[in-house]
Amino acid sequence: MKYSYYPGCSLKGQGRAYEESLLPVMRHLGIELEELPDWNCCGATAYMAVDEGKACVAASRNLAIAEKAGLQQVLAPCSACYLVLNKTQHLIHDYPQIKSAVDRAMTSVNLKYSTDIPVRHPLDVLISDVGVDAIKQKVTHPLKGLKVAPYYGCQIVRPYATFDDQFNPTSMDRILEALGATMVQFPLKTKCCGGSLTGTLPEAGLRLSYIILKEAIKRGADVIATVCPLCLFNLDSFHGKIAAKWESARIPTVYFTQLMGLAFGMTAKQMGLQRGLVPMKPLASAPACCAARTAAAAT
Amino acid sequence: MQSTKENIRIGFYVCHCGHNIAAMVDCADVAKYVKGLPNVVLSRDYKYMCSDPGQELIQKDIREYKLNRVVVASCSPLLHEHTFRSATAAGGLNPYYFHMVNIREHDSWVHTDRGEATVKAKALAHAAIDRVAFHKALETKTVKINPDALVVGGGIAGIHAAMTLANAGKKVYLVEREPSIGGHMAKFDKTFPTLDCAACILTPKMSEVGAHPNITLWSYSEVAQVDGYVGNYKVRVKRKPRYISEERCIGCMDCISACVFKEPKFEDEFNEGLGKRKPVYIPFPQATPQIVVIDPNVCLNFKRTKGPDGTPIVSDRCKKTCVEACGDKNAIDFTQKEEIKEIEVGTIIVATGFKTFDSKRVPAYGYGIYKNVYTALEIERLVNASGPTGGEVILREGKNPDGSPKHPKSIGIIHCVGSRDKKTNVWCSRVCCMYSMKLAHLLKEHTGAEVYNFYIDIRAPGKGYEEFYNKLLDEGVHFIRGRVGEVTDWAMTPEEEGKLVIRVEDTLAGYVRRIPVDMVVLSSGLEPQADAQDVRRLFNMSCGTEGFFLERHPKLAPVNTFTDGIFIAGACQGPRDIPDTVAQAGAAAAEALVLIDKGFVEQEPNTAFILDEECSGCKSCIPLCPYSAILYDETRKKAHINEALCKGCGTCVAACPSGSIVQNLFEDEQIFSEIQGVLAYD
Amino acid sequence: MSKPKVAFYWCASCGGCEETIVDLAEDILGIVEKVDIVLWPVAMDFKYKDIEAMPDKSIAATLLNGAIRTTEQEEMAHMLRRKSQYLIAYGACAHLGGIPGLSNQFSREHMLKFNYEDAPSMANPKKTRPQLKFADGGREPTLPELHHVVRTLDQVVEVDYYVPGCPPTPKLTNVAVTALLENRLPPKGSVIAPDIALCDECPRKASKPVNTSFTEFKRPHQKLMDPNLCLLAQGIVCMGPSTRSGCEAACIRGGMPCTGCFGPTSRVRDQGLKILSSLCSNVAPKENGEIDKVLEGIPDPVGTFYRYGLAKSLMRRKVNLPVK
Amino acid sequence: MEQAVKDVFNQGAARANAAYQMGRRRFTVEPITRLEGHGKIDIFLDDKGDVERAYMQVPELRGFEVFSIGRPAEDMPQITSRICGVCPTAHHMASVKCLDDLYKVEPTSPGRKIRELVYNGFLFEDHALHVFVLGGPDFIVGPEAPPAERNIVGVIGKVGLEAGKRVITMRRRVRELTAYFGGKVVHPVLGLPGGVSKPLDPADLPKFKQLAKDAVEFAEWTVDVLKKIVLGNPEYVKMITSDAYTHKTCYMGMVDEQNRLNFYDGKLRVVDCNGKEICKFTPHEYRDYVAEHVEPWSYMKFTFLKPRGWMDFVEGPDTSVYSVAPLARLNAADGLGTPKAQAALEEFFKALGGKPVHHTLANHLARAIEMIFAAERMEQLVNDPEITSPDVRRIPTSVPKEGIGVVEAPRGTLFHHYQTDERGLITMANLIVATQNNAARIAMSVERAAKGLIKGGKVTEGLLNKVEMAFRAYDPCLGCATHSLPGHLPLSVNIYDRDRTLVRRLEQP
Amino acid sequence: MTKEWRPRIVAFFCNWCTYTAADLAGVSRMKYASNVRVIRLMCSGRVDPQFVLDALTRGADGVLIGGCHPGDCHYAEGNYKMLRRFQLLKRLLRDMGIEEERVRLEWISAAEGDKVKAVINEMTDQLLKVGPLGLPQRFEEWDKEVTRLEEEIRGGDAAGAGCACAAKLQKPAAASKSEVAHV
Repeated sequence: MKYSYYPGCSLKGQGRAYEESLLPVMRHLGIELEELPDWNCCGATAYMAVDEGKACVAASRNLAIAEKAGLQQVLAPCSACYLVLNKTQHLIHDYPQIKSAVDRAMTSVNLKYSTDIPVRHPLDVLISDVGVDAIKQKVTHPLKGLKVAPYYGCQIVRPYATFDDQFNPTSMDRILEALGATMVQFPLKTKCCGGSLTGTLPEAGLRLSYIILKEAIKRGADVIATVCPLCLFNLDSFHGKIAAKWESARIPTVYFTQLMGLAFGMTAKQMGLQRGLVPMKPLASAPACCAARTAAAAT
Repeated sequence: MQSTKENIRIGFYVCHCGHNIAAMVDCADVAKYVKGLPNVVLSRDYKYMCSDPGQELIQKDIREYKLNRVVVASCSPLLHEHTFRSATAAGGLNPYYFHMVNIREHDSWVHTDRGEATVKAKALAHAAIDRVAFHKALETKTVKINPDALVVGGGIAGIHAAMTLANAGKKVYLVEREPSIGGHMAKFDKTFPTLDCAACILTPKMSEVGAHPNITLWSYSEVAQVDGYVGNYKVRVKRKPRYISEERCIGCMDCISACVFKEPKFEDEFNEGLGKRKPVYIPFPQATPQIVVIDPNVCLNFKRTKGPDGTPIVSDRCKKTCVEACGDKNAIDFTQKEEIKEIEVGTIIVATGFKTFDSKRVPAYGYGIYKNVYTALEIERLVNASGPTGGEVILREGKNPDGSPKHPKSIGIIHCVGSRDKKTNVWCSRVCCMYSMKLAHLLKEHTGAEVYNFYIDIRAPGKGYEEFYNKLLDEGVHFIRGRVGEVTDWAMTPEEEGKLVIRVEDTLAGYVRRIPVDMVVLSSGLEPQADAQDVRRLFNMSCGTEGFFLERHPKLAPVNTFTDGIFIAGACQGPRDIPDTVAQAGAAAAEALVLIDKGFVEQEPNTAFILDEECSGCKSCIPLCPYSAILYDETRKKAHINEALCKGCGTCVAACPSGSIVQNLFEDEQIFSEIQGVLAYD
Repeated sequence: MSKPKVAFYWCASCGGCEETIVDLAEDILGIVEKVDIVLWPVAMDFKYKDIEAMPDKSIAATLLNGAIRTTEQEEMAHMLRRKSQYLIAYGACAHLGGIPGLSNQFSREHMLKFNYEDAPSMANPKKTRPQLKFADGGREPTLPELHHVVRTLDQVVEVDYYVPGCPPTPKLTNVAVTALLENRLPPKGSVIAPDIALCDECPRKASKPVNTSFTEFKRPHQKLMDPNLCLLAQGIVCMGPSTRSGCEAACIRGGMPCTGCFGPTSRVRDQGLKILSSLCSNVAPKENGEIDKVLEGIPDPVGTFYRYGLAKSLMRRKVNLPVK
Repeated sequence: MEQAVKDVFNQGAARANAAYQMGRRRFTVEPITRLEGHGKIDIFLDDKGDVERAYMQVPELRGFEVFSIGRPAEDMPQITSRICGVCPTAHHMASVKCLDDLYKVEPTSPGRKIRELVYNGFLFEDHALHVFVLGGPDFIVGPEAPPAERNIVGVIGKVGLEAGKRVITMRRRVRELTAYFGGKVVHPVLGLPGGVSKPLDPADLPKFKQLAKDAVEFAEWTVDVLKKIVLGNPEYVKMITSDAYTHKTCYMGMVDEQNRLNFYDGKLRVVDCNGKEICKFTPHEYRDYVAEHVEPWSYMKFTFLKPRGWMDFVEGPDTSVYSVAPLARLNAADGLGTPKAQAALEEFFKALGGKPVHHTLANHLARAIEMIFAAERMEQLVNDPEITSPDVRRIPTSVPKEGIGVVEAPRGTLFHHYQTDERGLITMANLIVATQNNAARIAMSVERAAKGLIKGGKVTEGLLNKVEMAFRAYDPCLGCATHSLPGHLPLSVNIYDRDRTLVRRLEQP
Repeated sequence: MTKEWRPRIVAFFCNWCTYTAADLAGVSRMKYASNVRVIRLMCSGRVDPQFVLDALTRGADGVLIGGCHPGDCHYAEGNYKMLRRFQLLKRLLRDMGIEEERVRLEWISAAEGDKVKAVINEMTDQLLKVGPLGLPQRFEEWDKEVTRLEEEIRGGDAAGAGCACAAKLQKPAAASKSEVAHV
């Protein structure tokens, strides 16, 4: 199985750990990822809100490049990218004016947007293409006793629920369970993490993060697993402020791919766990060295 | 060419159908055009051809103008072909000298440009004119009707249909898949809006069925195969082994109490899994027939391992206390095998009912996640005096501090679960509003709890329904208008702790509300039976896109199907409540009676026949006939068609390599001329 | 009174029809006595201008074989039509277009180009082509023009009767001629052969099982054929069921399937489509893929179903070919 | 060329065009021009009224090669037999041999023998047809006899009704042999790659043994008749050997290992006009030895010896023009493999001044001698114990690609060459047929006859017949030649004067 | 060919499914292209390939056949029979130079009025792209090479044989059968 890998800005920057864990895990599962040549901004962030047309143009260039490279599917790990790239395709279909804008722009750079290349999320690929059983087979260090709060965030299931339920997604649950972890019943799976409000309107944004952290702790989770760089940033970065404003709600948040890596016997370092601000407790099952490293990473 | 042999005189009529046709087709112009076509003696346009004056007009013209062919351009032949054929016959012509043109469903209703629609009408009319010249006088063929009838499904619809036929003195076979008849209605506690007890009104009917001399009741059985045609169906019924001899069991139920399992420990289907039963059981007290069943999957006397054909094998592992208890009645027979019964009936009523929507498909409502989320049907059992809790409403989860079972103090009823929802089912299930309010009433009555209804609209379009709604408002049941977003156990406030929170946008109040409750009831919608598609094929019926059986005509033939002699009743045709179901079942029975009492049915003479002299005996046609109507005469070395068996599909005609088979009403020349006709006018 | 005048003529044909007439053997002498043959290019000498000089309808009957392919053939057909009381399309080519009709699937240019340029044995560096009019030092020998479309006789002139077959059997020829001489004529437009499919007189008719359906089609060279079993029952495509009888199943007696030279019965408009309908209906599988696999056994439907009848088929000719 | 002459030419040409156009317009509506459709000779006179140039033209083309494309190869024997109803069996056989080669399958020995039996039978009856019905009458009835008598009826008159009946009966019986195996005699169906579709039922053998025996007698009788009538008549001999009917060209024929004639199989041998072998090649090499030339004034293609290149219509030891058919075959072979035929052959050469014989009209006699040979071969084959074996077919297994098949048709060497895709559907078909091989020599014969006989613009019926005889002797099959027209050639002669206006038109069917 | 050419489609609909679906489309007031002419048959199994070609040779630009979904045939298997014919017919048409868009087989159940609409509109669009088939016109075009000559020969004399060609095509091969045949 081969996919065109569209990292987007996050996975090269703040969300580096996501890429560091995603790539080896995928490789380990026999999935080939080829980074999209000369990719550009997905058009998320402010764009979409300010000028949909321009946002679509930006996004469609990536898809046009993939098309030109003859690639069949695009893998977009970042929820924002995933959403915007999909949304672009819908808009191009529904709004002729946007389509013409895109066409004009593409021809000016000798590109062509003709087909809709499926834009897929790692969860989708892992569940649909790889399958839980295949994942189970790769597990060498089951995450026994690790209680995980599965947190999906909003963007990968709304508005387009292509591979999972909009309100109660379970794909990550099923994967993590396959790793041997225990899922806590977590009703806030797809609640808002605060998004960019944490920056623009902290009192509102942080409250939302706080709610999620607190609920996870309340339900006895050791760690929150997420799929979105922004979510992770919000949940991991403001513990000081949150403690000051309400109460301490320190619980580590990690990318689900990092947990997968650990279960596959990869080291915490390889999985970039040291980048987390709230350290994750060593795993019972993890090999000594690995446990040590997790601890090290924690400090 | 026929037209030269015989002097053809065609009368043509184009119908305005009020504005239905006239608005989009210039009928006068069509009439004018047709007037100019060969063999056309007169050509009229008229407001309503199907009206009496319209039909009389045809008869009059036939006599006055010596017409020998009639063409009417109006609606679909599926609607009025028969009407006009009769008119033609009344005019003294053979009815098959008539041909019909569909310029309403196929033209005026589907096009937007009057010019184009008129052109099309002309072309279609032209085709009919060309075609009708080749029509021949035909004898309508009649088929005798076997007076016995089959009713499939023992719900209230099936029960009522069977009773109606039986009381009319007809022999009826009633086939029910479950061990007992009664269907969904048997599970209900009360019925809306009158709140009379379902059991009280149903049970008598059930036992009547069980006892009726004209009714052969086969429960725990399924129809396996249907062959034949209207009036002469051959049906094979599969009777599943219940390991009890129906003849000898008297329903004393000693065996049940004697079972080696002292306590019931297996999930009880009838009570929606809320209760338990033993391996030998009777579904519910009023079950009909009053005959116990043994569940081989749990009965100790059967190995856990199954035989090659999947059926459990008898092994004598059990003490068989039940057999002792049964004593010399010895009704228990562990060797019972599945058997196939063959019956011959003339008419069939399909009343296979519905299934409720699986609420797990809307995870946001937490069914299967939160124990205290219930389906409406579970509540029916819960509030039912003969239910698992004897009518006491207790929560699945949570106990009072003193450890006693907990009663809900607040209840939320969510409407339209799996109805009016693009993500699941788009249709309205029609009964939910009413049964939700019924349950609201009953729950309040049983528990005194605060009851909230979350609805999109309240649909109460029946006799006494709106009044029932008002009654509930008076009773203080809360109605909150808005589609519920989610049911969650995530408490944001101390008072929400330990409760289920229903998040909903109250569209009347205009803000999002969080309403904590102890119990959530999901008013799940109605769906076609899981195996509706198989049943459909079995009886050669059609299904709507949503999967409910398709009636022949939504208004004029609501209980008929496209297969003559097969009728539908009840919720298998679409969601409906008990009164409607019973009414429809009666209608279906009446339709069947029409056939039975008439004794015969006239059939389209569109059968095929072989030109004997021309047949070379190549045998190409013989394997093609699904009804083995084509036989090979070994002595004459030619094929010939048994008209009685031929159903007139025409497949053999199209496949005869030497063009030596003819299908009445669809002769090659007729179709060729029709093709020429539709293309003649541009 | 004088003996009835009879004419034989050929157009785009192979001469096999002539041979058949010669094959009347002894009978020919009998016929020669009864009639006065005024035109028979193959075996006797004539002056065409004499024919031209004859009054219209003065020839009792003309048996014309061959398809119509050139201006000359067409004009000759018209002339003979005018001179004859009865014009009889004799043989598959005149009746259905015959084998030459197969070229209706290709363009004239394609044909000329291959013949004069592309054929592997060609030595024609200058790409010379035969010229309708060729100036050679002022001398201008001329050639007639080929039509783009090969036609049956009745697509060019009115035809009274048809004697089918490639070639027709002496027996049927006899029937036809005798019918003419004894003036026992069938309705105009009749095909002088039984109006029933070949199976009727096929020696293997009885051997066909009533439930014959096809799980594969074999081509004759792929299978040692049972000499007594119906060929269709052996999965060999046989045109018999859709072909007029009258040949006494000659090819089948020769161990090979019928190829349909007698054309369809009067009740069929397009022989090829009818046999297609019949064969396909009896193909066993139900899935597109598997159906196609079975039908691979008929790699060239046009050539197989229209071996003789393409010019007479509903489409007559590959529809997207040029006429310029 | 001098300017003056050029001018004269051009004026002439201009006037010719005008006249032609008029004439054309006039003629198109007159059916008299129709017979152009059957091959014609245009003779152009110079101002002295002598022949300047004569064109023998064949005016149609059916293009079998092209419409064979896409057809299943196994159908080709039946499709190509429709090239000519006079010699369908020849095309059928060449095609079947082509299929053997295409599928690389060797026919079973009985299969091959049945093919040879049918083929020799066919050759026999076809020759008989020509001797008694088509070409022969010229001699048997006599070249000077009125045309209306020069046909089968005339022949019967000459040799007697009994003999006539004998001819007809003999042909019929031999043709029944073909029908026995091929279903029908015109366009038989027996041929399949790897053998034939039908074995010989032992019960029927005696019938065919008798037939072969009678055939031999009949052939000998035929030779006697011709000898008596032709060689017995000094006038004929003079005519036969006269210059007007003599051409020194090369000759081609199929021979076995001992260079003896074989109709069905073998290598092709070409000798020059002195009887010296120029080349000997297998069918697969045909493209290296045979090539086709196009003249703008005829649809017929003219084959020539490729190694020598096309050198126009010339004769002599170095010419690339060669001929085929009976005379050529006897010239090209070192003898016949059967006693009676061999004897007749030797007598033939003796009578006509030794090998090779260049006299076109000698073809008639040569044809009769081949009849003996064919009949004797039949006799050998029906007496072969294997002939009744049921093992008449071998199923091909290899993937088809390309095949070439050659036989000696009555009218000369016949080449079939197919290429197919892996499903055995034709992608290319090339056919070189008997009369094409003779085309060049026929054209020469015609012009020679015309030039030799037309002087000072005087044209007579007798001339026309003589001209006709010039190529009738070849028994040319233009049907084969252009795959368009049947057996025998009706002929018209148009004579144009110096001004290119049609001065005389003579027809002969 | 008129200015704004509209493709002409002849449709053969099974009485039990597609024809009823077309009625349903009507009852539901769906709107679709008006250039389709429906001919009602009892079963798609009745569709003789001759009908398809006859329609095309008489001027249809496309032919649409509507039958019941596999397994749903009112007569058990008529639709399969049609499917099998269709598979080979497609190839035959291709070999005769007819674009595959022109002949189409669709499974449409009695409930799928919307599919009737969708298919007809889609097919109309496709045919607009492919362009007219216009066989009658093509036949005329072909027959110029003979009709021209006709006139020339007639040259006044009416005795000439009636014009053959395209017109001839319309009448069945032989009017009736022969008595002689049976002697």
